[in-house]
Amino acid sequence: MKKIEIVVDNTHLKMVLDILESSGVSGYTVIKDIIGKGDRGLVLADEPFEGLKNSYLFTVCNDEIANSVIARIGPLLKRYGGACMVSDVGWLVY
Amino acid sequence: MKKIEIVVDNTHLKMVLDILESSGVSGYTVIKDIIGKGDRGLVLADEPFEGLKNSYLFTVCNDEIANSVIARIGPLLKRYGGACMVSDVGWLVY
Amino acid sequence: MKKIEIVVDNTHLKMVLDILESSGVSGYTVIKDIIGKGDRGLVLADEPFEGLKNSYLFTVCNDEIANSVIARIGPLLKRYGGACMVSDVGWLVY
Amino acid sequence: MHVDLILQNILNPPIMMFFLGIFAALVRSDLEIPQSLSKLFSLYLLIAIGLHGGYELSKSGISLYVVKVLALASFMAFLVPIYSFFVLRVRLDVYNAVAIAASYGSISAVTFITAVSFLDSLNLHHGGYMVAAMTLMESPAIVVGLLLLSLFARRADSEIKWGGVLKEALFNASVLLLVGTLLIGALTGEKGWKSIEPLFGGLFKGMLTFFLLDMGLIAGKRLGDVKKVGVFLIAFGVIMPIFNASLGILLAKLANFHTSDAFLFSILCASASYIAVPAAMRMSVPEANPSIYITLSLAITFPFNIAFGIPLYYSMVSLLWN
Amino acid sequence: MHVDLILQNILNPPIMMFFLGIFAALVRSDLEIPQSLSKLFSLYLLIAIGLHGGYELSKSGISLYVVKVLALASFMAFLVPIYSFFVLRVRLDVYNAVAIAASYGSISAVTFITAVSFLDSLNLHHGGYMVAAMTLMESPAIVVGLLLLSLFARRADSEIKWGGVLKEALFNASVLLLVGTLLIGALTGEKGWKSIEPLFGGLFKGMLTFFLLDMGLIAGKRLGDVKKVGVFLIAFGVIMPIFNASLGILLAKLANFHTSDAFLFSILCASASYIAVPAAMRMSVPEANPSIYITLSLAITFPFNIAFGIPLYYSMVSLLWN
Amino acid sequence: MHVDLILQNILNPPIMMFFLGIFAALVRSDLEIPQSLSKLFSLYLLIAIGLHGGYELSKSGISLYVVKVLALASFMAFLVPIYSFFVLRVRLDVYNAVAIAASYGSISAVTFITAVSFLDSLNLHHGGYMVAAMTLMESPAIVVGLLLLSLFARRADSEIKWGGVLKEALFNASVLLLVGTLLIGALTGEKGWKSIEPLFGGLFKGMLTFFLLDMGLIAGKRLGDVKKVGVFLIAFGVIMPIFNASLGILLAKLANFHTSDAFLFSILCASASYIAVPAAMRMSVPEANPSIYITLSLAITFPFNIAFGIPLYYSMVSLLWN
Ligand SMILES: Nc1ncnc2c1ncn2[C@@H]1O[C@H](COP(=O)(O)O)[C@@H](O)[C@H]1O
Ligand SMILES: Nc1ncnc2c1ncn2[C@@H]1O[C@H](COP(=O)(O)O)[C@@H](O)[C@H]1O
Ligand SMILES: Nc1ncnc2c1ncn2[C@@H]1O[C@H](COP(=O)(O)O)[C@@H](O)[C@H]1O
Ligand code: NA
Ligand code: NA
Ligand code: NA
Repeated sequence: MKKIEIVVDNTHLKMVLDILESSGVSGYTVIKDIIGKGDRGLVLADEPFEGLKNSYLFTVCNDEIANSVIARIGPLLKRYGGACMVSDVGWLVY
Repeated sequence: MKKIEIVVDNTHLKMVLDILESSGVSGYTVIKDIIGKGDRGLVLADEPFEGLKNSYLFTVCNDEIANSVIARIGPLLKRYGGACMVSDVGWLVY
Repeated sequence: MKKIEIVVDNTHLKMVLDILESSGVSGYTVIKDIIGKGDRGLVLADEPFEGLKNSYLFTVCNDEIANSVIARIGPLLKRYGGACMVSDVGWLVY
Repeated sequence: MHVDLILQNILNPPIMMFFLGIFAALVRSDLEIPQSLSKLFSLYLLIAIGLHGGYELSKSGISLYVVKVLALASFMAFLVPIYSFFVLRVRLDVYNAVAIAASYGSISAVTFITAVSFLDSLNLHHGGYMVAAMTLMESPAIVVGLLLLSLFARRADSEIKWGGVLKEALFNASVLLLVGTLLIGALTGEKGWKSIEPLFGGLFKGMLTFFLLDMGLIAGKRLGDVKKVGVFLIAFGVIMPIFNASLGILLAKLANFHTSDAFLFSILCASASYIAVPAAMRMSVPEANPSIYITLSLAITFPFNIAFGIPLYYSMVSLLWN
Repeated sequence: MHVDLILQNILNPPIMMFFLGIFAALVRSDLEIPQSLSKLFSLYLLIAIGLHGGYELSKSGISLYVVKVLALASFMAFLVPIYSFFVLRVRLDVYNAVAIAASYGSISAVTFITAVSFLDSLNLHHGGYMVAAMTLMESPAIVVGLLLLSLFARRADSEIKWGGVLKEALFNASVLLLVGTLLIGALTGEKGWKSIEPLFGGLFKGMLTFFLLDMGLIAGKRLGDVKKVGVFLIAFGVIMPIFNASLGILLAKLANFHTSDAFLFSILCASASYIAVPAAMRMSVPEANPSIYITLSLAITFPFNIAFGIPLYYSMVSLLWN
Repeated sequence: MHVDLILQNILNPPIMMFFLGIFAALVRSDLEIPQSLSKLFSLYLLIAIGLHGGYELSKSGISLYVVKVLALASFMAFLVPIYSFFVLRVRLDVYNAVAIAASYGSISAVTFITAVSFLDSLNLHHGGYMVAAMTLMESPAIVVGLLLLSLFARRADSEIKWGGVLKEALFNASVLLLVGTLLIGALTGEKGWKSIEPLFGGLFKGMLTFFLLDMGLIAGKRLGDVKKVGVFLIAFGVIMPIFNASLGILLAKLANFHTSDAFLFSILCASASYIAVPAAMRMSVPEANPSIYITLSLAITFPFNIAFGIPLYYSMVSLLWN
């Protein structure tokens, strides 16, 4: 299985989650109001304007869904900023 | 080394940590009150009832301990819900 | 690309970030006030003294930078406590 | 029930803020109240009601009448979950029936506090022992629920961890704070109360107003889940409180309660827990679906009681007592 | 402007705490105020000013004068972003010009509230309708900004999602809270206000004091970014508020406003939004750089208005009215 | 010491809430107070005591007596960590001895504030300069500690980063807030204080009550670590405060302090830091074990002073002064 990790600002978090859901992932996990530094500079957790703060999220899904998610997330992050990582992971099925 | 990542609700967090400790992991890291969506639906970070909120945690341990943790975590997550991932990771020993 | 994950107390967080920046990583992500247990015992998220609380952070960078970061982080964690993991990860370039 | 009583209740800042919160949730406003502020308000209200109740008790002492009130409160706390369980079994499996019955057997402190503030706005006052009665009614339903479970469920590992459950029943945040502050209020008496009255007395209604905005947001977000709950349970969430309140009022009449006490007692009977009991249920009845039992008490019964229950039960009491 | 007016303004706990916060940020003290407390203070201040304004409205009613005030407020909310846009276009691209113009067309509630507390310290009072005027001036600039964008920008996907933008303009936290609490304050009247006055009236200035410490910390942390903003924009951030206030005062004089109302109106014209408008801009004008438009209104115009704008505009009004 | 003095102290809502918090931690109740609320309370108390102290100073001015008080306070802040260090060296390594000695040389603002509220409940008042004295006593111990370290430790990289340490000593949150609000309180005087008194004066004891519940929870959670600390250090954590207080009282008697000032001075000598000094120590003495020095001041000395120290030192002062 693939684990896709994304950092994106709160303004565009909903768009990302919509992409995940419509791509058919079985779930996701989000950690809000994190601190980050990247091309857009330093983003603190206590910006007065909430929409600028970053969230971190990950989803675990099969390779096929992962490819479709990545294809759709790319342009979004290109336009609005953000980061995306992909790695292999074992998913405990019980 | 193996990295085991788990998402579980606060009600059962203590059980999971007990399993980790009694399996002999050298440590763990927990992030509380995260947001998640899975089979049990959407879990927000501001549920009035704390026990329903999700926590994310990970532990790094050797393969043997990892197997024992996974064997014991499985039934628990099956019964109460939650998610578990396993991956390979390098652990900096200094 | 390599993903380096670090847990360190708030007192020494700035030192770690300085190492990252001066090693040339393109960015990092920090989650503050997490809970952890390791050699130094249990660290809660609500210590009255902020400097004792743990932060979790990760950075994604190429192998060369990763090696330099690890070489410089090691002695620091040895002295002050903390944990560090390294893994392989795909980095979405758009 | 006179229309002015409904208006009298609704034209109050706390109640209107509750509706503003629901409205904000429904139009998906970005208005958000951080979790730690919810905690601030709810801790404040519990502490305030406890300290004030304790101070009132230190003035009034514990009479036979008080003992009677407390006894009846305990009785209802055991009775309500039992008959609720059998009503619920008509449609539900044992697990969900237990969890819901236990919620309705217990109480909602915010509903009680809102009712107290309604009384205040009518210049009526209540005895400090009513806070003690509320405290007594929090936990018995948990025990009753688990007894019902062990009687009617055929679980593989049916042995319940009674230790954990009893600890939760005795020492959960709300019971511990209420018992503790009642004692502190009673022991420190007039002098103690005067020194903290500006915070815990003067600001009471304002803080309730702030908190009900938050509760409105929380309840409003859950309104979407209501349809999943089904018609039977929605009806249960409205009719059961009315029935419980009516029964409470009847017994209060027989036991010759004062008007205000009877009204507050009816509120305790009518309200349902959405924190303490769910915490115990999630632990011991994982088979039950929390999004059903929490949605029911939080998004249906709580708003109903706040908006319509309070004037309804009050006018029932007024009718019978005058 | 008399020096005592500046002192009169600065020798106030809220303003001095603001400078203490800036100082703490500059010396990199470990003083930190958690985000949820910022929320507590800002929610409190919005609710307090709304409930109080609504209560005042319930006493005064809505006269022709009030309608005139509201009309002029709306007029300025449409006018300011338009001319600001053309001034900004001298040096900036369309996207950043739109975002900044929209910020300055809208208002900053904290600046308004600080001005109200300045009036209070002079024992002057304002009409509740000024809160309504503030609310009316929050959102038009968003709409104007996006109209300017669709006129002047040649974007590939130039169609703006008007649905989302209008929703944001109508139901963002601040507008929703202000409209809601104005209504609640007006509907619950004297009795409602009295019951919550200890929290929402009595503590007002203290809470503002606490909050401005926080705002000082936040603004101080951004001071480092000011140099990135460039001389043109720094000048804009100081001169534009003075110009907007002057124009506002002139129109208020022509329209025969009361002194206090004219002063508060000038503050509304002079202040710039750093939350609601940026939220809309980040969504619809991602090409604009938020660290420019937020730094400008938060780290330049906000402190300028708080420290110098308030006494300056007040003395301008005093000169013209006496 | 009369038993009533102990009761007088303990039968106060703040102290009883502290014990309720400890009790909740011991029975592992799920009662939790989010970190941001702890921050709210501690920021509030520092600001309130600072603003009020500054206002009192603006009334009294700075006399020779005040200078004497401040001088003696500074003297003790240098002396206490020195002799504490040598006492601790009997059993501990240099690093832990330095860290603990520095903690006891500094002060605990919450202990001081609780003592102020004890005085208030006896209708006794203190001079604003005592807040200045407290502020002066916060940081010297850090410097003394590091001097001791450079004298007695043989570290490889023994050069201490004095820049960082002095910055921490001067601009840590607590010193910065106290100095800042003392100044603001003094500069804005009567008018300033009156405008914010409802928040920072009236609610003071209530907020302390709320905060001590939290402190009880925090201290209670650490009680489990006490056994790891060992008998020698537990004894140190109780006897050292008594010794420091006694010495303080003696010097205060020689210097002819007023009764209330002598009492508060003894509290400052007796109390130990668990935030500012640990922050500096963790940075410059990583070899020392924070769970020892924090547990000692937070879970032993703090509760001891709150519950027994306050009446004990007060009765010692009463004996000597009357
Ligand atoms: N190399 C990186 N490693 C880890 N996190 C990153 C990295 N680059 C960017 N991020 C995260 O992604 C967020 C947005 O990145 P950007 O849009 O480039 O500013 C940053 O605030 C960081 O939280
Ligand atoms: N596919 C997934 N990817 C990431 N997180 C997941 C996934 N599935 C479940 N989770 C997390 O695990 C929690 C519990 O899952 P569940 O019990 O299936 O509702 C969810 O709230 C998510 O936080
Ligand atoms: N084996 C481990 N797995 C996950 N996290 C760990 C592990 N060991 C240590 N940590 C984290 O690193 C922090 C510092 O570790 P230590 O300095 O060993 O106490 C702990 O509080 C944990 O958050
Ligand atoms: Na009930
Ligand atoms: Na404006
Ligand atoms: Na001391």
